[in-house]
Amino acid sequence: MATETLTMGKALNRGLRRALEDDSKVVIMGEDVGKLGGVFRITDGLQKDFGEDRVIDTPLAESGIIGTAVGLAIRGYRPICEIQFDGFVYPAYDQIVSQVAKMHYRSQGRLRIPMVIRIPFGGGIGAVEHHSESPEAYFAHTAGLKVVSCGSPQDAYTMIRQAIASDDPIVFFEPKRRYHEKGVVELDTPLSAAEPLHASRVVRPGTDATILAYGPMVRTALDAAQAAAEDGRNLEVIDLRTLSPLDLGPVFESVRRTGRAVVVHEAPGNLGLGAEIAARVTEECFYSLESPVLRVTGYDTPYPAARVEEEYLPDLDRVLDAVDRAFGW
Amino acid sequence: MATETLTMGKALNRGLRRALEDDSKVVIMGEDVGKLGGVFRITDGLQKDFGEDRVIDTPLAESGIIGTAVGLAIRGYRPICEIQFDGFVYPAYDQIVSQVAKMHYRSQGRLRIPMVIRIPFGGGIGAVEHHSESPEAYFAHTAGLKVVSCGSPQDAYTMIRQAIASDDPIVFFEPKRRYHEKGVVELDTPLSAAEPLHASRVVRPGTDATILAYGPMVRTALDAAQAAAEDGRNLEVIDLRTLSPLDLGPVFESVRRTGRAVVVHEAPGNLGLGAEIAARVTEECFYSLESPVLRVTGYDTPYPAARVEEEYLPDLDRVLDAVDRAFGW
Amino acid sequence: MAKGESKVGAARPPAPGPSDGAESRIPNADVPAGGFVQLLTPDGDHVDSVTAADGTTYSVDFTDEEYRGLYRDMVTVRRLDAEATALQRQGELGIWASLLGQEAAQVGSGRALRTQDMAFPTYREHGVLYCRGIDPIMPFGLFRGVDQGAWDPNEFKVNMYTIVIGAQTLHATGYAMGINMDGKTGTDDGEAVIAYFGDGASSQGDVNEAFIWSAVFNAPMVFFCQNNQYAISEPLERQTRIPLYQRAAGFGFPGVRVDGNDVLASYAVTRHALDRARNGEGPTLVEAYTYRMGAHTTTDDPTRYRIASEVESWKAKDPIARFRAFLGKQTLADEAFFAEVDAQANEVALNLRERVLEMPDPKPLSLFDNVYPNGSPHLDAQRDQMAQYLDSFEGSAH
Amino acid sequence: MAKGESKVGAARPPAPGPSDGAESRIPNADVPAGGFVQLLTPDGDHVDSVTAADGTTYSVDFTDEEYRGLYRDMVTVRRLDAEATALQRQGELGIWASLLGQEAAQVGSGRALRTQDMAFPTYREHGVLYCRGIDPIMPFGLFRGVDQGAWDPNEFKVNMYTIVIGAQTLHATGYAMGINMDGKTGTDDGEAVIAYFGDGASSQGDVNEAFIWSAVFNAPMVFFCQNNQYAISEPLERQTRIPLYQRAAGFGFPGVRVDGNDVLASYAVTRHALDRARNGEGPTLVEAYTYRMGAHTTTDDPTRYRIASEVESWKAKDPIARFRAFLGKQTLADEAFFAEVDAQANEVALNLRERVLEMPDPKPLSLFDNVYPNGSPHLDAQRDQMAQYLDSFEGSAH
Ligand SMILES: Cc1ncc(C[n+]2csc(CCOP(=O)(O)OP(=O)(O)O)c2C)c(N)n1
Ligand SMILES: Cc1ncc(C[n+]2csc(CCOP(=O)(O)OP(=O)(O)O)c2C)c(N)n1
Ligand SMILES: [Mg+2]
Ligand SMILES: [Mg+2]
Repeated sequence: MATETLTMGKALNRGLRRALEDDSKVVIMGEDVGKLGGVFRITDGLQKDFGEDRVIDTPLAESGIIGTAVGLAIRGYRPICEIQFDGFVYPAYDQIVSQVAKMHYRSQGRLRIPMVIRIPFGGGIGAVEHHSESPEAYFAHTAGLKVVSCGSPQDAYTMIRQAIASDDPIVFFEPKRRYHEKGVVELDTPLSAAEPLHASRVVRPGTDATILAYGPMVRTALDAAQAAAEDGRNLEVIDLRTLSPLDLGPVFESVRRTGRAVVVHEAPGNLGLGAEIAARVTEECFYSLESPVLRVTGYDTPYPAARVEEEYLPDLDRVLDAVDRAFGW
Repeated sequence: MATETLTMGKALNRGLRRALEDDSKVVIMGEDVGKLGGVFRITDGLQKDFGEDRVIDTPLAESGIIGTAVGLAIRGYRPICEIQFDGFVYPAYDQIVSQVAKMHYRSQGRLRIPMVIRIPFGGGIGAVEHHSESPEAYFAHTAGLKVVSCGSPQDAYTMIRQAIASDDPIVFFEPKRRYHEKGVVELDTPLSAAEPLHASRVVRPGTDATILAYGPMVRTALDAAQAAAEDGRNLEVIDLRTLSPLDLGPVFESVRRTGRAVVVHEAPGNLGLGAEIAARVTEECFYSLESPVLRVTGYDTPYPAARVEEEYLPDLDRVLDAVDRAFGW
Repeated sequence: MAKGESKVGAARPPAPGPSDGAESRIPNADVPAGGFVQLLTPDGDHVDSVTAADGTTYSVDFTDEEYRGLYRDMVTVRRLDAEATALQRQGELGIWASLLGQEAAQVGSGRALRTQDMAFPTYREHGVLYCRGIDPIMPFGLFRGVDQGAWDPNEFKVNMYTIVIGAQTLHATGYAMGINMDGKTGTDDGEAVIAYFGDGASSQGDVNEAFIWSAVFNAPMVFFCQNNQYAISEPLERQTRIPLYQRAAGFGFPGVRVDGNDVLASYAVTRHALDRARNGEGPTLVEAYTYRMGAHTTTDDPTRYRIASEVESWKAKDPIARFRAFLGKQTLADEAFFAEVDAQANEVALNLRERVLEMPDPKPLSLFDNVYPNGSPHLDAQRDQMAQYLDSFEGSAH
Repeated sequence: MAKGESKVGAARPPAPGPSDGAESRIPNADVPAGGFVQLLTPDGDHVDSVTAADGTTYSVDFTDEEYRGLYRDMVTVRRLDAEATALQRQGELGIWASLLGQEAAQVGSGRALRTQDMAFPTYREHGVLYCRGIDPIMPFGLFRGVDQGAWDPNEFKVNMYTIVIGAQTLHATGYAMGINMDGKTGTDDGEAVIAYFGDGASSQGDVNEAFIWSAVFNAPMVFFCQNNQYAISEPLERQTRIPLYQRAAGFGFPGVRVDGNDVLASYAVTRHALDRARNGEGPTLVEAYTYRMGAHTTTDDPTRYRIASEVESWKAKDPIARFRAFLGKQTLADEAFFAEVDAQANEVALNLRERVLEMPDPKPLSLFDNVYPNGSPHLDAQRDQMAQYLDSFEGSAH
């Protein structure tokens, strides 16, 4: 089996390339996805090799990108739409929430919109406003969409291919600050043999408390677990991977063992993923919990200026602080 | 003091009229708000009395409504924007989330956007798709916006005036299926003497369990409490009134007494208001809870066809069923 | 009647062209400032052909039978529409959006579609669906509240109704881009797309983005705007200060205004635009200048925002009356024919009524169906919970 | 030099008018198909006046001192821009959006504003801010990452930068509607608004809605589109197939294309449009035809999508070089003057650098400030929590 060490960005690129090769109906659309290869180079080289009809530089209008992709999907295409940055998805919100999410339902299953909406998301890159948002809760709250996020190069490669192959409309959140982190990627595992797209996964087994994370915070959670281990605390880390539907079976199992859970995400806490997870974990593990499910999240402010974002974002220390609080409850 | 029996719709109309009278900078904008008085007649007669510059029929484009209102606000106006139905707010989502919500923050307090975005929301009126949505979570998750909902004619009259008088940008959710329900409205209480806008309120005191509701579900919760009383169960009902920020002090106090809480809303449960409330109540009242906070909400599907909406929407029976489950935990 | 037979002496209407931009709507004049393409006057006089400012000549070439067919179409869709309004009044529909007054625009454009063409309607194009040969009951699920469209756009070559104003114009454009990508343009039997929308919709960002997209990608598109003078209560002046068809020029493709109460002109102009599109010549905007004779929907009260005399003046331009006059003048049809058409339309309407009343209500648990092609364990659990809950009530059968 | 003094024999450029729609950009020609308003040729020859297709005659009437002032403005903003780029390379700014090549469009339009006018910039209008007399450090908070604009639009009559493409055009339109509502239009000293945006932005729904709104409400607006030929990597052809200035006609107001590398024409056309607006004649679209000489931003690599020869060909049209040639030819300035301007610009830039380096980082707890005018107990609690948390670290001072 072929393995290669790839950055997450390159892994995504390879996954997209595979999808373009495997299915002639797959097309990529977005701003600057052609010659430039996208501002993050995730589509690098693809237009050159697959042509302007398969990798389409679009006019600068996000509603147009998603709206025309709906039409292409009705025509039988499988569009992959790139939204350049998290903060620029909102002009397309109506098309996503009222059209993409509902077409299958409205048609009573007669129509499928096998669309993937790729969104580089999250902060920590020192960017100006609108370039560091974590809007996943908006989409996870929307019935009819599925939402996933990858936390490693391997998952990036596999999950993007699974998402493209899926007939469900999927919002695919890419942790942009992890684009440059490397990992070994197994390239040839058939999709059928890979872990399912909508499954969470224990990425570090442990016994004392359960840390839940996704996307950019998986690395942070693992680092925290590493640090805690040095202090003699054995944390289990679960990469949620699928944000809607959530796959909480492994979480319940874990929390019943550990009795404590901390959810970590960059998005504001108020009505974020952490709220839903806390509510459900509490309901399912009521008599196992030694402390309430705690949340380590972005604060309930707009994303702040870059020079203060490190204070805004959850980090190793804040995760460990929450674990301490859970133990001290 | 003048009191009148008014429907909620008429109470809102009176509140808007008062605001137009009290402050010449207040303007109303939206589709069909002029001669027609809005499709729900909430602005009935206002253009006739205040003129086309104060009550503005706009082109048919929601982003335009909110975007131009931002400009008017910069110019010193206090725009009240009517979104015709819940499902039509999404084209304006970008302007609301990236502009309205952030202007004050970005300007470090130098700019204020004293805007009220009125949205008739919720189902139960037998409407076609896009006319029965409950999108409040999208806005409550958005830092920089405040979100409220009225549950009675008196609150409708007072809260709309308070919202207009506030310098915060406020999304004001009106429970459209309650527009025709009547109540006695005290018209002359000065705003300064009224209950604050961002406060929840016990609307029926009780001892056995706490029911939390807002907007259209306040009536449902009260009906459920009434029915429960006949079975000897004494439910406390709290009208949340403010959805962002939540005012959970009275809720914590109540749950510490009752030990059980049920949150009710029409919006899908997944990442809805109920999730946040459950998470926070659990955190604050961990040792008082006899059962997890339960949620009675719309299901995690798109809003269904009208002839099945009664099954989708929380009703008295589902609320009582949840109370039973809380007691049986 | 074949082309060229009619030489009725109707004054040739002003050709479409730039107006002064000051007054876009003169409700009491037969012809709006800026003119339009008209082949049939309100009195039923037929001109052979009309040449627009851009040099395009429009005419039709129907057999007698086809002329009578257009009449039958219009009468039938009006009759069905009236039945729907009655059904709503009787509580059998949640709401109804009437096409009254817009029969010519819908039948003319609908009949102009070739089999391979694809239509993206709003919520009012019952007449277009009818012309596609679709069972008239199809849109009633939505208005009765038993479903939300529930048909396969590809089966009928008509997308589901779209209620969010303007959204479908982008879908149509994307579909049309797909036609280009499939190499199905550039010949006489290429495919084309028609997107319907209203005068109000012309203000939505989405519609203007669709103009941009279709121009940039040279999509085989016809943007068919039924300017029925109102967006609910708002007159056209709230959306534009010049005639709508001129919007297209700013995006680099032709716009043409047609008398939307003239079924022949509506046909001719749409057919020409569709054929341009299928031949690879890109998009066209057609503004069908017409009038919504009834309320916006059954919940609307138009007396609040428009005066009776305006409605009256448009009655004189009724699309069916004028076509009937034309058929009579040309002795293409007699009273017996008209009576037979009415009778048949009546029968279709009564049959429809019966079937609407029989439409089954959806089963409670069906609200969980078809949220995702691949399903969701989360929803399966919710469905099971609901089933259990319903079972807890005596005698429930869900 | 007063109007009429110069009779340089420059060939009159083609007047703006409808092009054939086929080719909107001929990078290597001096004048794009469809023409533009030009008062100063790339060689620095000045024509007295030019009359556009719509009959409008454009000219300028500056004193010698004012001419020199325009030169000083352009040199200074270019020098400041270079300093910013350097600061970014040295890690002192997070990113920088350079205006290199667009100095004439920005200084020309910026100087055309009257005191009472209001500007809504994108993220690249550093030159416009400069012309409004604003401390050049103002936009640096954003690019350094210490704030997100942080100025009061009403104090400087310049809105904060807007990064979400096109959003500000609606804000501008609303503000302009407010001018009408305040009765501040219809006279020579009325107020007007200018909204800046790019060629790419012209595709956004918001921008087209702004066109509609401003036409319907006859808002005192100038839509100033700097067509710098690219939206990041995408050439103009991805946004339109006809010249952009023609977009306006479809909405019912005038559009004019100006040589955006000609500061005099940029001034004249903008001034005229603003004066129309303030006088109650409604909106105008100005397309300033120019070129982004540098990268989109400091993170961009333009070699991936455009060829060196294209950049070279535009160097020949450099807005500053041509203005310098003009000043020289007209003996309005000598080498000493040019040297003095360079020296002064240098000084301003070095001063700016110093102050940028001194900009204080925001305090951690400040991230909770100004979320709501009326505050929020929920946020107060979060702030307190964070303060406590920070206190738990030794030696923290927040
Ligand atoms: C995005 C959106 N906003 C508002 C509405 C409510 N609405 C339904 S129809 C309508 C007017 C549409 O006018 P027009 O486009 O002229 O079409 P017509 O109904 O006249 O055929 C409005 C405002 C909607 N359906 N979608
Ligand atoms: C809504 C939105 N989508 C995407 C972007 C990312 N983006 C930033 S600048 C830019 C190109 C803008 O091009 P143009 O309007 O021509 O202005 P220019 O940068 O050339 O001055 C893009 C796509 C954005 N800022 N906002
Ligand atoms: Mg209309
Ligand atoms: Mg540009």
